[in-house]
This record gives sequence, C-alpha cells and structure tokens, in this order.
Amino acid sequence: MQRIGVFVCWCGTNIAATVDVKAVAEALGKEPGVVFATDYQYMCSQAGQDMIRDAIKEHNLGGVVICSCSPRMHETTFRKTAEKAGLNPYMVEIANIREQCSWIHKDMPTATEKAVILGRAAIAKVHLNAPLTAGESPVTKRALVIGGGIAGIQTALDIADAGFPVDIVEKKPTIGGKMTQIDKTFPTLDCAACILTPKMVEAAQNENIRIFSYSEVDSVKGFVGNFHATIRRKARYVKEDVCTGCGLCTEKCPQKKVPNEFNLGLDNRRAIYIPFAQAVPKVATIDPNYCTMLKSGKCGVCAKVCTAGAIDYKQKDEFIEEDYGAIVVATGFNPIKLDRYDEYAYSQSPDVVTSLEFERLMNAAGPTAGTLLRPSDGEHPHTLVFVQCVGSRETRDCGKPYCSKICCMYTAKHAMLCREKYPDTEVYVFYIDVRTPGKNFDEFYRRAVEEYGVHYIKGMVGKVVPENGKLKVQASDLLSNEQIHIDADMVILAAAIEPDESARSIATMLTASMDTNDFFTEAHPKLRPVESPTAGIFLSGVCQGPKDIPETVAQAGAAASKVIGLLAKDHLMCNPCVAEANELMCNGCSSCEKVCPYGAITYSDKEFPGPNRTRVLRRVASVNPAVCQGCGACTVACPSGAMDLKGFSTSQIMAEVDAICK
Amino acid sequence: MQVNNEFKPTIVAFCCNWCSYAGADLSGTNRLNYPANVKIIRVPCSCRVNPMFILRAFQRGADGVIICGCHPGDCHYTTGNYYARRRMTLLFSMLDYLGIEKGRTRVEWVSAAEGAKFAATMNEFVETVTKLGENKRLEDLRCKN
Amino acid sequence: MVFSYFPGCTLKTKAKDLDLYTRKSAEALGITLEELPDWQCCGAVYPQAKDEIATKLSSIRSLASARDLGYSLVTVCSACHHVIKRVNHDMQTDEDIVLRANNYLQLDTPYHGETKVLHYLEVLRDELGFDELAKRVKNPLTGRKIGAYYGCLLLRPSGEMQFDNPEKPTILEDFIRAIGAEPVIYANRNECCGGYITLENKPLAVKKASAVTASARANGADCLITACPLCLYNLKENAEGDMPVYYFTELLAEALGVK
Amino acid sequence: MQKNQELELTATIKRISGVNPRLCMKCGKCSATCPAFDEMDYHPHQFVDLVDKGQIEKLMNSKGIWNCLSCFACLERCPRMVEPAKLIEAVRLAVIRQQGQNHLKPEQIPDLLDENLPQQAITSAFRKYAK
Repeated sequence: MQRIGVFVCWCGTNIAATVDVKAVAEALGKEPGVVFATDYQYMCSQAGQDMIRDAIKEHNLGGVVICSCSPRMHETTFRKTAEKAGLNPYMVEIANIREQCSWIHKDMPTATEKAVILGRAAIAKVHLNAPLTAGESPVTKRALVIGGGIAGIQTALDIADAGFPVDIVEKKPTIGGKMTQIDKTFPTLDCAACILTPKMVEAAQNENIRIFSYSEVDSVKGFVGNFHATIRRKARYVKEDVCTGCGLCTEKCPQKKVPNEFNLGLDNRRAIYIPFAQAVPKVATIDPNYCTMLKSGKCGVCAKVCTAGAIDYKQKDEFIEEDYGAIVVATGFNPIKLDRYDEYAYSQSPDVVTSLEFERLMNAAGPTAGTLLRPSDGEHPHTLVFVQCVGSRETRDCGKPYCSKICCMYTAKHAMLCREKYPDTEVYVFYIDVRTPGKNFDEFYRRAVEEYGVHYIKGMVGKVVPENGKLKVQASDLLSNEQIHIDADMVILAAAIEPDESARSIATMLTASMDTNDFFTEAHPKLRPVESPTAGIFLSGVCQGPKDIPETVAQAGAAASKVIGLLAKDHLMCNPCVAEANELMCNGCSSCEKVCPYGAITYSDKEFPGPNRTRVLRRVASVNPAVCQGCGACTVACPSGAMDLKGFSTSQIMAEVDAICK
Repeated sequence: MQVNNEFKPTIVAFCCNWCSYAGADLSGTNRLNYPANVKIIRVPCSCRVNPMFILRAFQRGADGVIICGCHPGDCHYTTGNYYARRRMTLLFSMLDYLGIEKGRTRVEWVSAAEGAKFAATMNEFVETVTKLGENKRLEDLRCKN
Repeated sequence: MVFSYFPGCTLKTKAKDLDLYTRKSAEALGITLEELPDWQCCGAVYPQAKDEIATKLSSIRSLASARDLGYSLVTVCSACHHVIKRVNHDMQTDEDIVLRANNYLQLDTPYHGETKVLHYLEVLRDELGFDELAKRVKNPLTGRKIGAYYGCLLLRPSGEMQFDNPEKPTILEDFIRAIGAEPVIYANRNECCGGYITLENKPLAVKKASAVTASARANGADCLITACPLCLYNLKENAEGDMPVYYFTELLAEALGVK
Repeated sequence: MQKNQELELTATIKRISGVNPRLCMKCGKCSATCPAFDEMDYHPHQFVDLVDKGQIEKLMNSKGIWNCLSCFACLERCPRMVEPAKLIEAVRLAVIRQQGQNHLKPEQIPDLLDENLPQQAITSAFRKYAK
C-alpha cells in the first residue's frame, strides 16, 4: 500500500465557496493509506508547491492526490513538483473538484460530498499507480519525400536548406510532376517552366538532396524518428551516371510509335526517351514495353549510337535501403478518366480534349509548338467550348463529390489566353458556379469576361455530337432558360482531379489514414494541417486535398518546417502512458493488431518455459512504445486481458468505478 | 407505485480526455449545473472503456452509465469512437436483455466546445435514470459494505 | 444452354422478324429458347411511380414463372427488357413493392427477384461469347458499315440495367465485329428516337429520329441495327432520308446462314 | 389552390416519385441533355425547382408533361442523382389520376394509326397518357 498525501486546494473562493475544503481534507485523511491530508488557498502557487514538496519528503509519500482544478489545467505543474521532490511524476493524480464540482453545484453539503467521492476515486487509483518513465528514441536525421512534383521539390529544398539530408523518390523518369506540363500559371500568367525548372535544377545540385527518379518506395517499416525504407530503383536500361543526356539515342531509335505520356498521347516518342528537354535528371530511359531489343533481342541501335556507352540492356531493378527520421507524402494527383462521360464525345473525337491536354496544345514545348491547332486536322479552331465541373461535385459513382478547386481558375486562364493569342476565336465557358477565392483570382476571372470577351454561360453541356467536322454542342443556358446549340471546333473538358493511384498503397505502407476519396487525412483539419495522424508522416500538396500551386508551395514549406522541427531533435520523448502486452497471457490472436490505428503492435515468436522444463515457442504481441499513442483500443479488443494501458490500467479504472459506486 | 423523490441515482460517466472531458470542464467554466450524482472518470479515449467497467459499475450499485467521446470523425485517435460505438451497441442490447433498461446506458458525442450539451445531456440522463428508479439487476450484494 | 424466353406482344405482330430471327439464330448457335407459357404483355413502359403496383404485376408473373422453371429469362425487345429488368430490380430492392405485389399475386412461393433477366445480346456476349460467335459465322458481312443504335431503354438507367457503359457502350459494336462487319461509332447512338411521342407529337419524333440517322450517316454508316420495334419504326418511318434499319437478329441470322 | 392542398400535393409528388429535389445543385445538365426541351414550357431543371418550391399546379398545367420521352437521359446524366424524369411522371400521374383527365382517349387512336406502327407504341402511350 502506498503512503499517500492528499492536498485540497481552495482555489481562493472558487472551490472553498461551495466545498467545505477542511471537511474534505479530514474525510480523505481517514482513507486507507492516506498518511497526510491538508488544505491550502492556492496549491498551484509557489507556497502551495513547496508545501507538497516538503510533505513528500517529510512523510515519505509514495503517491500524491491533489483535489483542485481540472488536470487539463495543472496536471503538468504538479507532476513537475513531485519530480522535484524525488517522486515519480506519474504517481500524482488530480481530483477535479473545481470544473466538475464546485463550479456546477450550489449546495455546499452536496458539493462537499461529491468532492470527497472524487477524492476517494483518485486515491483508489493512485494506490495502483506505478512509476512510469517516458522512453526516448533517437532520431535519424534524414528525411524521405515521396513524390517529386512541385510539392515534393519545395519540401525537399526547404529541409535541405536547414542542413538535413533529404531523398526524393519519384516514380517517373524525371522530377517536376504535373507542373512541367502546364503552360502558364494563374493569376499572373507567368510561364510554369520558367519558375519550375530552376527549382528542379536547384534540387539536383543541392548537396543535401538525393534524387531517386524512376524509383518507387517498396516498403516502410519503423516509426517516427526511426523509419526504414526500401526503395526500388526500376531498371531504366541506361546507366544514370554515364548518360550525358545528349539525346542522340532518342533521335535514332527506330521504334517511333510510342504514345508520348508527357504530351498526354497527343504525339509520339521513341522507345528510348527523355521526357522533355529540361528533365532532371537529364538521362534517357528505355521503355521496356516498346523496346524491340528488350522484347526480341534484335536492334541495339541506341547502344551503337551512344558514345558514352551508357546503354545497359541487362540492367536489373536495384534496391536501396535507407533510414529516415521523417517521411513526407507528396504523391500528387491525376485528372480522372472520362470513360463514363462520353456524352461529351471524348473518345469519339480528337477535338474533345481535357484541360491538361489543352495545356500541352498551348505550350511552346508541346506537340504543336504552341500554336493552337485542332488535333483532328491541324486547322485553326474558331469556336471553343469549355465545360467545367466534369466529374467534380458529382455524387454518381463515376464522379467525385468534392470541388476540384483549380478548374475555375485554369479555365479562365485558358479562355483568356485563347482570346489573347487568337482574337478571331469565340470562346464559351459553361459553368455551374465560378469559384475564385484567392488573391487576385476573381479580378482575373472578371478580366476574362470584361476585357477578353469570353462568353460565360451559366449552365451545363448535355451532349456533344461530332458531325461533319464540327462538334455540335447542346447545352442549357439557365439564365435565359434556353437550350442552346453551338457548332464548336474544340471542346475542352475540365476533368475532376483525384489523388494519384499510388496513394492508397503508400498510405497502407505508412499506416497513414485516408478519407473516402483517397486524400490523406491531416492530424487536425484546422490546427495540424500538414501532419498525418501517424507520427512522423507529413503531407505536402494535393495528396491531402485539391489545391493550386501557391497553396501547394505554402503547404510544402509548412510540412518542411515540421520535418525540420522533428529532425532538429536528437531524441524524442515518448508518452509513457502506452499499451503493454503481458506476454504470459497473450495468445497471439492478432485482435489488438487489427484495431491499432498506428500499426504499433507487432508479433513475434518467443520462447517460454513449458511443462516439464521444456521450452515452447509462442506467438506474442509486443507494443512499440514510440509508436503507440495510448488510445487503449487494443486493451478492450484483447480477449485474454493481456493488453493493458499504463496510466489508465484496467485495475486503476476498476478501482475508480468501485470508489464512485460505493 | 410510489415514486421516491429522494432517490438520487449513482451515475458513472466515462469521458474521453480530448473532447468530452474538456466539454465537461467547459460546462463547469460556464457554471452550467448538472446533478452532483454524475461522477466522471477520465479515459484517454472512449475506446478505452472496457465493457467490464460498465458491468463492474452496475455490479457495485451504479444506476446508470454514460460514455462520452469525440464526435464521429473527430476522434483524436482517428477511429476510437467507432470502436466504442460498436462495442457499446452490442453490450447495451445484452444488458437490456439482462433487465438493465436501455435508458440506463448511453453513448453520447460531446466535443470540447459543447459545455452546454454536456450539461444538458447529464441533466436529461439523470432524469431518465431517476424515473427508472434504483437498479437492482446485476448488483452484487456481497459488495455492499 | 437453355433459357426461358419472353418474346413480347410486338414480336408476335408487327415485329415478327425480330422474333423469327432470334429463334433461328439461337437454334443455329445451340441456344435453346423455351417460350414462357402464358406470358402477358410487359406493359411497354416501366411505371416509375412508387405507388404503381398493378402495372408491374404482369412482369412479375412472367418473372415468377421463369423462376419456377429454373431458367434465366431472356428477352429481345428493348422495351420488354427494360420493363422486366427494372421490375425485377424493384422486387430485389424495394420492400414496399415486394410486399404489396406478393400480397396481391398470392403466388405459391412469393417472388423476391430470384430470376436472372438477360437480353439476347447479353446471352451472346456473356454466355456464348462474341469470339465463339465469330467462329460460328458462315457468311461474314464483310465490308458493311453498320451503325449500332442502342436507344435509351437498354442502357438507362445504368444502375438498374447493368447492360453496358451508358455513354460508351460497346456490346453492339462488338456484335457487329463478330458478324464480320465494321461498326460505325456515332454520338447519337444512345439518344432518343422519339419513342411513343410519335402518337402525341409527330414533329418531335421526326426531329429526334432524323438526328439519329443524320449523325449515323455523317459518320459513314450504311445501315443501322436495333433491338427495339419502336426504334425501328421511328428510324424507318419518321426519320428524314432513307436509312435502312434492321433488327440485329436479322443480320445475325444472315451471318449464320439461316436467314 | 389552397395552401394546404398545395402542400399535400407536393408531398405526394415527392413520395410517389421518390425524388428529393433538394439534392439538385442547379447545374442544368438535365435541361441541357433533354431531347424534348423545345417542346416544353417548363424544362426539366424547372420541374425540380418548382417541386422544391411546392408550385405543382404550374407544372400540372404545363405541356411539358406530355412531351417527356422517358428517355432517362436527364436521370442518367444528373451529377447529383436527382432523377427529374421521375418528377415529370409523378406530375403527369397527378393530372391523369383525376377523373376525366385522361390525355389520350381510345376514340383518338384510329386516326393515329398507320400500317407499320407497332402496338408497343399504343400501349406505351396509354400507359403514359391515360388511367
């Protein structure tokens, strides 16, 4: 039995006005194990804390109960007091007799009686308290960024600037992401490549940054401060350190009919290719699905023309193992597939394009060298129809229930650029709502209407019929309550965006949570927007929700600062109130593992003494205290009662229940 | 049957540390009254509440047990309150079968901002349990002092 | 392969060809279609209102009788298929309709949507397989450019019909390829032909049917195929110009050499 | 029409159609896709809007209810799964279920027939226009 001291606080008159503090101290003084009980005006004051410290020493107290305000207010204060007196801080319990007693009751006998019961419950609990020590775990001072788009690049640059090494893993042959495909950026209309490519180069040249392009994260184990990742460097059949990026092979390769994904299939590339001129790393990659040499062993042109001798048809996937202290997810997005939207004739006419395809058609480095030409016949289009919200804000299965956020602005941009470059065009934008919250955004949209003469029509397109070289667009104009018919040359669909298809498997690997749309969930929607609920995992860019470039860069920087804050520490203090498995009682059923939201529970086979001096091997659970957050879900799921939560153990809570019900 | 006006039920309230316990504190800060027979036990999360605790409370003479947690979707531990909800749905229907009326058990979502809701919930719950009268089922008379 | 067969009223009168070539082609393909005894008119249009029970009963009788025989129920007319499939869906999902319909019918065994309803095209695609069909073709219709006309009723509402992608269907095109011809894809293949509006508002029916044939013609179709007698009527009688329209079974029989 | 009659009628329309007009986000795709748009005085999106506002009488007097082709394009393509076609059918039923309000009478039929018309059309029309 512990030697317990009870300290009843008056809190001035806050408690003392409705609770007879002396009576409480007296009543609790008679409880079993209580060797000292007193009351004082302000326990949290220096004098009050001195009183506690002295009493601990003088009465050799093993446990302390403070009857005062809410533990949310002063639990830490009193724990520190106890620690200074040489008592384990977790041997302190608070009975909340202010917020949950004196402030809600008016009648003194009632309040006093309740205060005594609350005090008794705290005493009952503290009897079963055990000294707890917060563990420490070391921090590996290196960060992993998954995804090398603008979000990942910015995060990596910011972390590297703070002096920590960062690895970027990008599944494509080059970093840069979606922004490399964009022509101009709203609302300033500066060229995307002009602002992005210097950052790509900066990332490549930064001593603290390693770029693993054409690579994927295969597995991640460990926990905050101590992740261990396996990175698969896919065989590109070109030695990255030897290739000079001269591009001769990409001109000589005889396999010319490979859809060029960088231009979204609007033109072709070779089987050996460099995605675009400013690619980082500027290294060729062989597409094994199209390379004749890899498929049939006959060809070898690229090896013959490569003066550097960089081609290696025998290259295999390589695996790299590395430790990281923090992981940033920056997996980005893709426009949705438009299979179920063929009322817009996307698959029937090459002149019906998505907005991203339209970016390529407007881009000087695109398939038409920046001249807007109809894909079907290379003619100059005169009438263009933009359709907004294709798949966004849609509750049908094929759509997305959320607003994709960027479409209103890029559509205004496209419409404006069209009218600017080609004043002979008629440009129609069909909208449900125009959403332009953002600095200078609405002004931008209004400029498209007022200065550039873009026709904004409130309504939706219902059907597009390709007929005799035209696209017959049938749409509603809700303000004039008419069905209108436009003979268009091109139709541009603002397809909804969705998280990259790799996001779900990465979330599973990281035990990070996702919402129903496969966007990563943040630890708190307002206050912790760049952290995942899983410690050590941070979020950057569209993987967390639709956002434009400025927002992405801001979030990337915020994620970096959180990572830097983590990596700056040598050790991490762990919450000692974590779950613990009693290995003798554990039957290895995995129930706890299944409910753990953090992946903190693992199983291993351990030897135990069996009957007749034998040793038996049993599968038992063990909790990683650095990962466990102490929710207690596992303690209830455990059928054998082997799992318990330190600081809130089953016996402690039972003792409180008993004390209250007595 | 005569209603005993003097009957003061014993109520155990399990409150999660992050939302409901803070909500209870807030109703105190705002001086919102609720009956003194409600005694709160702080748990890290509603999913820490083992059905055994509730059985134990009834065994030891509690007349009602309420569990408060974060609103669905707001759990500090992401999914804890969903586990609590599922477990308690099962437990409460079993308790009902054993004769512990549904009115004596309850799960309620109270956020850290809902001091008023906490007080209102407790008032209502105490009233319901008071009407149901003393709980005799499951009570272990050997535990009486 | 044995199926219960629901021909429908029109197939016994104005659309005898649709029925005849269905039977002939099925026979040639080794598919046994057993005409359901005592089938009644499906009602031609699906009653959408939730309180319409009586108008669904005849479909339920056919469905229940197919269930009792133990075969899937095959239809060939788009309208019949639409009505029977959707009524069956109601009987699987709408408790209120299930209860009231069964109370009314007093069947020996209450009906709960057990029967699988298949369109003849689905039998060809999913049970026989278009690859297999292509192998059985004796007179491939090589060189013919055929536009598939789906209309509304086979595809929509897609959640209940589960027939094909409602905006980008391929089943008829795959069928056309299987019989050796070249499919012509045109945007109006899933737009309305005018349907029953020909009785109420002839000019509207003319406009709709003409839009379909114009779109098909602009994309190079020589002829259209359909599964619906009313579509066939609208496209032949109401559409401007002179686009040949056939039942898909007629071309199937031709390709199989049983016409 | 009395206020309470109007309310009751609106409730009936919502009940028998099973449509919740509140799901509508007013994009107008139903009217954009409607093949009978030009023949309607109230268009599909207005059906949704007016049912939501409880103004059923306007719709009952509209010629749009007779020109809906039941092609289900509005219902299929609606991004919010509102199903305007079901509302139109419900309003039409509200008209023809009144005594003597059949829109199509058997004596009209002989004039409408032609040699090739499948009887499917007649059955459909009777189901749609008469009780």
